[in-house]
Amino acid sequence: MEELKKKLLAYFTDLTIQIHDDYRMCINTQKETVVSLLNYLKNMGYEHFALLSCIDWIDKGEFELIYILSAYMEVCDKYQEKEQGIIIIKARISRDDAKVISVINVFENAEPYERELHEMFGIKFEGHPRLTPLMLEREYEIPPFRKDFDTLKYVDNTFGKIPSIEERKANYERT
Amino acid sequence: MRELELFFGPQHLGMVGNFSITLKVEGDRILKADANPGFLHRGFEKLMENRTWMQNFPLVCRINVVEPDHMELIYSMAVEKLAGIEVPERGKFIRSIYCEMARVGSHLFGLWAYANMLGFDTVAHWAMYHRDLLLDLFEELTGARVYHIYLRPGGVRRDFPDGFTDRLVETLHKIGGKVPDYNATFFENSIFKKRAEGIGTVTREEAIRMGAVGHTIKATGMKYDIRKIEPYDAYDQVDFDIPVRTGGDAYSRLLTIRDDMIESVHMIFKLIDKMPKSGEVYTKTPNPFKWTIPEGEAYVRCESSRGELGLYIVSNGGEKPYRVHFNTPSYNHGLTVLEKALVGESVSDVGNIMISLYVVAPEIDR
Amino acid sequence: MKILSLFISPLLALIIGLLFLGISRKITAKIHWRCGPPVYQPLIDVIRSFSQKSISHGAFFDFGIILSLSSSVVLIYFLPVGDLYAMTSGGLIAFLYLMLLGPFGIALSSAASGNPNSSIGVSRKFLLALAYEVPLLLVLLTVMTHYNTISLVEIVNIQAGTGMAFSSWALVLPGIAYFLILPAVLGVRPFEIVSAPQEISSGPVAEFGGKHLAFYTLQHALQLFVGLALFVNIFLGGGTLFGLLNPIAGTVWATILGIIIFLVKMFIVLVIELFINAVYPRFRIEQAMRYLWKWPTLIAFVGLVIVAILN
Amino acid sequence: MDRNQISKWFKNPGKMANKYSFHVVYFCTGCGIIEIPPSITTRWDAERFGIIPVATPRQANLFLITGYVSTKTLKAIIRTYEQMPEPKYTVAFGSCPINGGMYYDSYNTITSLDKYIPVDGYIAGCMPRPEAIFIGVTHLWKLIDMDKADGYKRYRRDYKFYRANQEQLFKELGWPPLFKDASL
Repeated sequence: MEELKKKLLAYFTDLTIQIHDDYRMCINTQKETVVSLLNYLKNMGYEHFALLSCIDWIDKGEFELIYILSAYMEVCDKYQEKEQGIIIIKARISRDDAKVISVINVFENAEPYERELHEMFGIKFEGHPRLTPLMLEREYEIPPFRKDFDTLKYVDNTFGKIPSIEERKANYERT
Repeated sequence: MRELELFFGPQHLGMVGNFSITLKVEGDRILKADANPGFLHRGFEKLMENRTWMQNFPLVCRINVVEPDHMELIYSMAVEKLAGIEVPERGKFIRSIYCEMARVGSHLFGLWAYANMLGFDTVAHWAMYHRDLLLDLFEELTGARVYHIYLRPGGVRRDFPDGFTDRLVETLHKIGGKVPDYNATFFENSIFKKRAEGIGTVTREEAIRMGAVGHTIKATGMKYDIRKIEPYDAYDQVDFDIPVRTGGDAYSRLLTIRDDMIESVHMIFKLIDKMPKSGEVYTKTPNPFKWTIPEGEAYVRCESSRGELGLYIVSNGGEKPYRVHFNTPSYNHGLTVLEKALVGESVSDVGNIMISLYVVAPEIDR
Repeated sequence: MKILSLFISPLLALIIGLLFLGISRKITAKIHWRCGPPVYQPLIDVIRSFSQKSISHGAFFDFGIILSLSSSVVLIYFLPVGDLYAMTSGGLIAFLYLMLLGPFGIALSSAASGNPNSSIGVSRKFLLALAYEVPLLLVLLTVMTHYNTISLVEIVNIQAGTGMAFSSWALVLPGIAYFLILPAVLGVRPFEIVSAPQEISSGPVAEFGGKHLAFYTLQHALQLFVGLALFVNIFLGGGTLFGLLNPIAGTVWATILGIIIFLVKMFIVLVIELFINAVYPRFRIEQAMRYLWKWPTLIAFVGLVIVAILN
Repeated sequence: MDRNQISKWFKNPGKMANKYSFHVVYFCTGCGIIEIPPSITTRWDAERFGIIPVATPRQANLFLITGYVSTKTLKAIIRTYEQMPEPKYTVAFGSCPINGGMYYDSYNTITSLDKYIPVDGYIAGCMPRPEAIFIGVTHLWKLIDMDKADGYKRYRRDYKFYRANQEQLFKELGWPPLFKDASL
């Protein structure tokens, strides 16, 4: 892992890298670098794109994108036994203008993850062929996974406001 | 021949779970498949942000209905890692035995689903009956049939009851004694071979490209198993084999499942032999209502019966998680691999391929 | 006698068909290690379907299922059940044509319903019919050549002297061929392709509900009866058992006993079919066609050649 | 079958047949589905009560809703319910369809099902065990005997209110009303 760290620092300029004791490598980077960094790591044998996630740091007004990569064991034989760690790449983007370049050209299976994040956080992925809704069918004013979306209030306002059949009937007969 | 649009699911007998695929077919051939999940979306990850660390357990296990135990395991592992809790030795062994039991049960459920899909009622009924025998053991151990909530951060809820391991071994022998029958009627059945061989083939390159895990990649000959790569619990103390096949088609996947199940049973026997005879089974944790966990993040993974299961969790030092994100194996399999594997196949094989990829809908939707 | 049989034979076929459906569910349940429904369960299902409101999809939808049911009833008249028969003429040729009318009616209904699953099911049904008609025709041709008649009644009568068709060794090969295609004729696994519930939501009957479903169940029961009865008539000697009934021939008792023997034979064939049904999954349609055109056709053809040479 | 039952059969065969031949269409809406396979297979064998699953709603008369209902599924549930021929019965399964259960604050699952379609009975529990399912079925028999399982009649009678509720949730339903006189 130390070796990989040196290589990465030599190749990229704007990285801060920490290595944790359980073979996790944490890379903080800018959103512009992500695609080339992923490409580089993919060529280094980290071929398994495990997760694309997002954290809403509402206090700072930022979204943090998390890309997690790991290696398929047999593919990564060129590394020593202890080198099969997990790489966590973090990039922050502004919350108001949430735009980032899609990585599906590098990792094919990022496609549903990006669709989901687009739906749940309202992040726009540039270059994604189908940013159609994946899970949800209803439209929400605020994408539901953002921190300022209050689920309980939403439930009260939508499902709670619908009267039961008896109530509706009584109302109808009254008017 | 004209193109037809065919909706496979959500209400469909061949569908396991509430999932829908929109197929564009020409005659019997599939031109394009569009997975359409979300029928089971509950927004778990959002709900978990509103509940305390311990309150999340009932939610977590409902993510995968077929096999809730690995979900509990991964969440416990993540909390342990964030809070820095160690599991006692006997607790580790009990956890591993429990998870392997869950794996066998889950594979039997998968067998039911596959056999049922092909109209193989007899084998389907047998598999479900055998799974029920295991559920009885789970009930004795935890008090519930399906959602056990047996694991907790720092170990397990309670020790094995007296004579539990004997009953477990007896039940497993009973199920194992039926394996020749299963082989003769199901796995070696000539018509079944014809149905499953060469269907939904995923080559190794494709599997790697699409991020496949679990037996989808094991069926292409790669020994990719988190239990070996990153051993957790007691898995580094027993030796076991990872069954692989080289075909990459539905039949190889199914044989991998069968071998994995048999391997699990053997592993349970080994674990029982090696288990410390007495000792603590859990580490004490603070009062769950006031429990705060220090700031930090963790990515943990384990091998569920469907493949690599990951959990990314972030704590901001409060009583509740700040963000959780599950990386479930069905997500890749159901949305990326399935769409590619279906193209060019026959309509009658849709369920066949889907179940051989072991897609469980609630895992996708969460 | 004939006028009586005009009423009795369809009724008998219906009752026996439903009973066989019930028995097959019970036996299947026993194979699955479970208790199973009561044997009169299909009757309850039919009553329930009749009591439900049905949703029609137009005149063709109604007409198709009626056509299918009535053609099945007419089929029964051509089929001697022991001594019970309504028609002696026409025989096998008419029988073959009528056998196609049943699926045709269902197809008509399904086309009117406009469900894509139904249309797939119908196309499968005709492909499957196309596949098993070839060996079936060969087998029937062989039988007709061997006995020098096209009348089913006469075929049965000739067999009454020798006991069974299998006693004459020339008919062994056609018999085997017919037995191989019998699951396809009856529509049980491995040939349960047409109405595969897990694949195409019961296929042609996907839109059938209420009375339409009831008619379909009745038609299905009749089809089961016809499929089994044809095999018993041609190859197992119909309602005769090695000349056992010859001493009391012509009496009412002989007729009743003949019917019972006939039903027992049908039951045995049914049970064997159920065992096959229980241990095999479904074929894909092209696999089914390949299978049906290979082995049964080959065996039937060889049988035909042997019979032709002998004659 | 005792003598009492035989007289019932003669009096109203349709009702009795409906009782003893439940053709179930089940929606895999959530966790409940995991207990359906055990109850229809060897161990509990629902077929001895005449309960079998069917593939299409047209052939069914019992609708099992097995667990929480997300809004996307609710649309499909309403569609399926309207496709079933009358008489039809609905049984909801688990505590989630009653009041939302543990998903009371989820933005994507509805809280009570009987605002949108009539429900004849609930089987409580999370998950209900297979035994509970059979007890639920026997209760449904009693309700049918007493003519209290009248969900489909209520749906016909109060259709405009149900339709209004459905439209309030979905804005646009996308299919024409089942019965005439659908607007308030």
